[in-house]
Amino acid sequence: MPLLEVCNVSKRFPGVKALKGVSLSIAAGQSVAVIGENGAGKSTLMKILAGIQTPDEGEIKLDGRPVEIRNVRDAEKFGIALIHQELNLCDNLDVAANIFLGKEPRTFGFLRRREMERRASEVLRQVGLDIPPTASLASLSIGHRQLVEIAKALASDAQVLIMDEPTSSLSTGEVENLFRVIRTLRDRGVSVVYISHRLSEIHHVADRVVALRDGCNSGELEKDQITHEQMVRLMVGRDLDQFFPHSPHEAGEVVLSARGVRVRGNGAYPIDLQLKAGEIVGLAGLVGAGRTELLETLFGVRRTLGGSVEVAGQAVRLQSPRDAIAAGLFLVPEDRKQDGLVIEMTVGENITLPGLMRASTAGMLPTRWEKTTADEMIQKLRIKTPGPGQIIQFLSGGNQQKAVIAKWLAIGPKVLLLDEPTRGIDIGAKHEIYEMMEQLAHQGVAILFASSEMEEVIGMSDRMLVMHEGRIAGELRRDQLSEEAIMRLATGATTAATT
Amino acid sequence: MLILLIVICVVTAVFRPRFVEPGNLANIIRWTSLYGVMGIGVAFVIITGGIDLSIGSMLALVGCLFGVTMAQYNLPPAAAICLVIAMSTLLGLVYGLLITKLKLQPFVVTLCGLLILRGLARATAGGSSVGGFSKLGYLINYEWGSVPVPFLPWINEGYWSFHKWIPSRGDQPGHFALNDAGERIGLDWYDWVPLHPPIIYLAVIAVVAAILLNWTVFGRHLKALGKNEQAARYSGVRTDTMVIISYMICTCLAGVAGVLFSIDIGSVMPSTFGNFYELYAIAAAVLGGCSLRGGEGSIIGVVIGTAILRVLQNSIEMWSIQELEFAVVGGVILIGVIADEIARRIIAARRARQEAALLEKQTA
Amino acid sequence: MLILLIVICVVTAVFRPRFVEPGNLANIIRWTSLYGVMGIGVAFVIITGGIDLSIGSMLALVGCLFGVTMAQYNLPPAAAICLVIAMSTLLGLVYGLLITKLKLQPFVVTLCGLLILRGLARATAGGSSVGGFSKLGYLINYEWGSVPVPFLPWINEGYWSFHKWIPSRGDQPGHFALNDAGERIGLDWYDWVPLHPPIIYLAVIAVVAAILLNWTVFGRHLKALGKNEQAARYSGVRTDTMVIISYMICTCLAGVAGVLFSIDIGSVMPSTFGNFYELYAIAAAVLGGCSLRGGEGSIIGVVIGTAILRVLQNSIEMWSIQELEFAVVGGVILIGVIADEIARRIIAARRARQEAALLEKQTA
Amino acid sequence: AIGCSSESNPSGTSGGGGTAKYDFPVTHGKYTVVALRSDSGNHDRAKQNAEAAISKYPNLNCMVGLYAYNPPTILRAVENAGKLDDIKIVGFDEDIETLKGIEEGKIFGTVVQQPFLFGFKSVEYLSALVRGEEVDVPESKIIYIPHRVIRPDNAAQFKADIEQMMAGKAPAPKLERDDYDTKEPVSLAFLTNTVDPFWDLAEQGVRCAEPIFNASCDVYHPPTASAEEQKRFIERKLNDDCQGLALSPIDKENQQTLINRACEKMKVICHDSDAPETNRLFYIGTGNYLAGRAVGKLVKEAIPDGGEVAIFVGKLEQLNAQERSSGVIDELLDRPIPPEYAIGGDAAAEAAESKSE
Ligand SMILES: Nc1ncnc2c1ncn2[C@@H]1O[C@H](COP(=O)(O)OP(=O)(O)OP(=O)(O)O)[C@@H](O)[C@H]1O
Ligand SMILES: Nc1ncnc2c1ncn2[C@@H]1O[C@H](COP(=O)(O)OP(=O)(O)OP(=O)(O)O)[C@@H](O)[C@H]1O
Ligand SMILES: [Mg+2]
Ligand SMILES: [Mg+2]
Repeated sequence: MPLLEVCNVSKRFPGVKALKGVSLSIAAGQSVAVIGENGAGKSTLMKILAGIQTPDEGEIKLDGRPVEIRNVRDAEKFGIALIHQELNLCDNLDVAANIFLGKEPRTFGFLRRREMERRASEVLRQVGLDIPPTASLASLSIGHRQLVEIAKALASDAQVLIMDEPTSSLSTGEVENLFRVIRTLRDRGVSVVYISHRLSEIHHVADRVVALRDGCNSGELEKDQITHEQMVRLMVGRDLDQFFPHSPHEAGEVVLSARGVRVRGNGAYPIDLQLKAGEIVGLAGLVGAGRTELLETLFGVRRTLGGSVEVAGQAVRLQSPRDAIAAGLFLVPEDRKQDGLVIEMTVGENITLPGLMRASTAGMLPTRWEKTTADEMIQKLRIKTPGPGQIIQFLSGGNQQKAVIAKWLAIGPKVLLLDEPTRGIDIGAKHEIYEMMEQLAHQGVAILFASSEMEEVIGMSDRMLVMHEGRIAGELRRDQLSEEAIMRLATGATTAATT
Repeated sequence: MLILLIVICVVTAVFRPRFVEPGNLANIIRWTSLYGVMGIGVAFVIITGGIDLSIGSMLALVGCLFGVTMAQYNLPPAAAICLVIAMSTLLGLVYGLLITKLKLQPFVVTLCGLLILRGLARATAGGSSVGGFSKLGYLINYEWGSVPVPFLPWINEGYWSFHKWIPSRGDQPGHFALNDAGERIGLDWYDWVPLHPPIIYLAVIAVVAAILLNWTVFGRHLKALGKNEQAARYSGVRTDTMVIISYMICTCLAGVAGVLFSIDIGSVMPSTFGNFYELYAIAAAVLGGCSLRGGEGSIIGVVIGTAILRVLQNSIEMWSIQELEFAVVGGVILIGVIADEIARRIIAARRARQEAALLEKQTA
Repeated sequence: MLILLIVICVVTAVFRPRFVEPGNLANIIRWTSLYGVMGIGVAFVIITGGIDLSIGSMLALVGCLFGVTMAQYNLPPAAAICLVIAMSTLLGLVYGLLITKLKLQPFVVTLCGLLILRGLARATAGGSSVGGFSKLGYLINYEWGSVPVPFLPWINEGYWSFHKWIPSRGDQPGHFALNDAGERIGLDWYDWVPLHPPIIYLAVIAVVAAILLNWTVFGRHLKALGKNEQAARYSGVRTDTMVIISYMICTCLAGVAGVLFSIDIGSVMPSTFGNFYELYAIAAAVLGGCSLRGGEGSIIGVVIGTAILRVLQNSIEMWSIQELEFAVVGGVILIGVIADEIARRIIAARRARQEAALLEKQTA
Repeated sequence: AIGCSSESNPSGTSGGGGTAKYDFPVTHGKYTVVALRSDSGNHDRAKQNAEAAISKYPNLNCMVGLYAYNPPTILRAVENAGKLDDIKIVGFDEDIETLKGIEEGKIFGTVVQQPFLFGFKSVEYLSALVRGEEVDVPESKIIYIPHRVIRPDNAAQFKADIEQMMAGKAPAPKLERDDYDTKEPVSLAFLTNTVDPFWDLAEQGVRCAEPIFNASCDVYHPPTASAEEQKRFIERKLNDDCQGLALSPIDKENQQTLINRACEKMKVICHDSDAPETNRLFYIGTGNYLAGRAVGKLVKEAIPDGGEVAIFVGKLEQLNAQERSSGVIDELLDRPIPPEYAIGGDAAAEAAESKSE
């Protein structure tokens, strides 16, 4: 008998019907992977299970008995724990406090700190995080925070553990470790629901795959049926041909050259790098290796501590993103909600934001230009939106990411820095973004592209830089690319460059 | 909000006919204009997601300095006005720098500003009130024209009210149509409401501000930055500069308002002049649809918000319930905000239902 | 911050020896206690990321109601106190409900509160001031003990100051050690500073508040929710309830402060009583390290912040520069906040450099 | 009709001063008092009040401003409404603009107190008391400093006097005695009830007296006119070496304890506004009630044919406002002078009369 059963659940949001009669069942000790494109409704379904949202219709059964999960506390009572897609931690508290937030061991309302710290270090060890439970959360990298988030779910001793893209900011080693944790949990009889866009991971953890498409069940796969093609077909509804549309590019002149750039924090090692026009360069590394910091420094968000940057032969003083933008050096940031988009503004307004000043005369709004550009970009990048007047918040992740890229395409990039451009977006959208990168490279744009997904950096790069603890550990040509080679550099096993 | 304004006007007019007396209407217009200038200024800051708590103190400081420079250093009024407005704008620059460069919170900075400026105002005035603005009275009181407004005499004379006929004084002209012999044969159906310069100031400032906000890149950037500063910065908006400019606009307009208020009132008492005006300005902006979370706001909304507050106050005056004044004003703001929120929810719910129906139809 | 407090004390003591007069110190302690109660209340709200602008008006309303219920309805004082504090707590509940259930902004809600409560206070008092608290004076003025503080007489009599010896009045006891014949043989090296009940109230409230904030699940949740409400909610914290409770704590303490203030001052003028006290309370909390962004704050910090403000004010009075009072207070807050920010930056920079050096060493 | 409410609070708090509760409009004979409006000491409020009243009462004949800043604001409001011919203005206190208005014939007249004398006499008496000398105090413990009535004829002269005082060049008034012992320096305090030009004149009086009596006097104007500020000042003075205090209590009944505490430590007198139930030694100042009646007489002169009158004051919570306004109203309603004000008052009133004529 299934432990947890979801029957015909529906959920409406203003503008969309996120779930239309979805069903799902999980047996005790089973791990189920839920896959689907962006906006398919995976997270919504999970939030309903965790009591964060309430279903409009449908029923949830636990041990065959219908239950009503009205809030997080109810979910906890029923033994359901959710690791959120977005980080949900308080960075003014320490790690232990975060792990036990909402379920602190207490006597008469007083905290039992000692016990909390003891149990916290236990779960931290389980997830393979070697930090003291009293460390402040603010000092951790995103990856480590994600691990803390996982530890938090483990600490709740749940019967059903739901993981919504837990690996999106984890490195390979940490992912392996997570899989091990999942397997031991499963052996202990805990049910695991696992959501990921990294289809390769799913083989490792899933006993069964449930696919969603547009808020409906689109099929299930038993363990022995799980193949990449099958999953893609269930998610997208058709076969995808060659996944990485990579073709050799003509590398042109050097458009970006950084010499001795010292990045604030993480050691401030001088970094040299060169990018040629029409080249796609991958930037790999473990979590916290400093890729984001490097890209942000090149974009002028962080102050450099020294060194010089030249774009197309001209020295650029990087004081602020404006300087970088003026030089034709653009960044698609890692966190699109916070840094990439003004999510309460419309699609059109977002796309045209960086170009307004250039297109305007005497500071007046260039209304005509705005409209044509927005329409053009929406068409060109196939952004799925009712129109340029739609508030961008209501678009799915992949379409939001396309809009971020459209911002820069509208004003003609020389160098495009992409930081995890496919993080948390679905396979169809990913494919489109890869194609766009291809196109841009052929048009002579230099692309520097950081990603934690091995496959895609290997698949898309002409050349790869691997970072390790704040410095560039080595460079790999396309013919040298392999997971082993990258890992060797990324873990600092060999310090010598392989070129 | 416009509805609220009209409701208040109508209710007051019906029950207190003197409310529509041309002179009273002129007063309301004048006050609305003066407060409106202040409100527009603070709207800019609110749109960037900031706040300015120091407007009242700024008014006092500007008023004191204005008077003192004219009286003590014998500056010509024009120079004195330029000087004090330049000073207030400079203070905005200081605020902006503290907020953007030192990353202090606007609330804290302007709270300190509130105290410091008030202190400076008192020090400037040397403990007594400052006057000597009467020679500039024409800037406020010159009657440059008037507009005919229909029906006023009717309401005013009680035809439309639930009250008894109020005998008008015989020497009051304009209300009655006269026959050739000078006898009253009926009520005029319109009356002239005099117009004073402040409405021009407000109109000019409001139009400029509205253009700035809605038709220029500056305005777009301002809104973007108010909603998500980081994203705006990543898009190449000079966020720091914009914030600084918005504070400068705010304090500059506060300076203008300070000059106008001191001329209008005629004497500036440094310790009480402008007390709580910042709250009125902020309340007007909020009533007018500015969100304190930043990114939203319209100039016409602010003007309407100010008008609501002024009409309300006048109306309270007319009802002779001054003791409850604050309570009524606060209550109306609260009700306005709550109504706004509820209306928004209802609209959202209705739209959701419509969309659901539409979706259903599509799929069927 | 403690440093700032000590600096101000020492500077004042050196240049204005009368500052350390036991009576004056007792006054400072008393005022600090009263303001501190208010500050602790608002700290709770600030920690949740909210704000309460209505404390001053709350004080006025509580004071008026307190007086009126005692005088008009002949309630015994104890009952009246319970009644008004219950009422203020209830108002906190209303705030909390508006903020959490209707999702209104704390700034707007409490701004309306500021106006409404002030209006109600005036209506309650009916336009005149309210008094009759003198029979309860013992609650404030009963001298239950005193502490010896060393060196006071020395400073006081000018030994340590840069000023000339100030001839003391002969009838002032306690300063001099006398010989058997009653002649002065030298200065006592300590003096007794009298203690009044308010310090006990403050101590009790501060201890309870500190325990609540640092040692209980409630406090932990409060901080979590102040920093990241969504995370707290997703973790099963009853965020709405917590916010409501924090507003209730705030207004409850404001009610307590209102009772104490009205007893202490003895007369409550509804239109001015407590004006701007909310700003003092907020300033004290900010000086004491509460972040208006929420999630941070300590009770001892708030108490120190309040003490700074009180000492500063007293010191200003000692220097007879009352006109600059606001300016100095505002300036000190600003300087404190700026210094805090700069210190934080320096520390961060230094830590970064150290870590870099460490890394370098490791890799070398 | 709440605007009045100088009703005494049943708690026996303030609002005394013999004021009865009025229900506006009150009419007696030719005169109708339509409103009594207060502005909490805000000048902008004062002007708004005046403007609103002009609109609200179309048949207003006379407006009375009882705080120093009221008459000028009323004048501006009336001017702007173009009703200078319809509405007569009667003032109180000697604001420069009020005096100018009188000279120009726009304001009918004003009743002034003599704050300079408040300051001067306070220092004179206090320094004598502190040195243990005898001071002549009438039985009633009230020393009246007569008010004066200013009309267009004597306005110019009076204005000149004021300017001289403000410049600190005023001649010292006649001393009560000329055999004061002034060897020992004394330290005094002079506490007013708000910031106002009126009190600047008083301060000038204090400054003028300081060298004559070898006294150093700390003058404090509570900036927001609150009882709290006064309390803080007095508490500070209690711990000071201050020997004598002259104060104008803001809220006399509720400040009783405080004033009595001060009385234990030093010599305390009241000026401007009295607190008779306390142990203060005596009171120096104008009879605010009688001054109010003088204003009432001016009003009667201004509109001999009767009509509607509106009265404007600052803080109704304050005793001087209550006394002045009830003085005006009682005069207009032809009520008798209550006995408590009659004491010594007649003489003062006559003195005022004779001086102004
Ligand atoms: N709070 C919300 N308000 C409005 N719309 C929402 C809300 N949450 C989700 N949606 C919409 O519901 C749909 C389903 O979203 P959901 O987050 O469940 O997708 P998902 O499958 O998790 O996608 P992803 O892979 O990008 O995480 C999307 O179209 C999304 O825009
Ligand atoms: N704002 C910050 N404050 C303090 N430390 C930071 C900050 N941002 C990054 N770091 C630290 O810098 C190091 C590099 O982080 P960075 O985000 O550049 O790594 P990354 O390689 O991009 O990893 P990720 O996969 O998480 O994006 C990490 O150790 C992180 O803790
Ligand atoms: Mg999701
Ligand atoms: Mg990164």
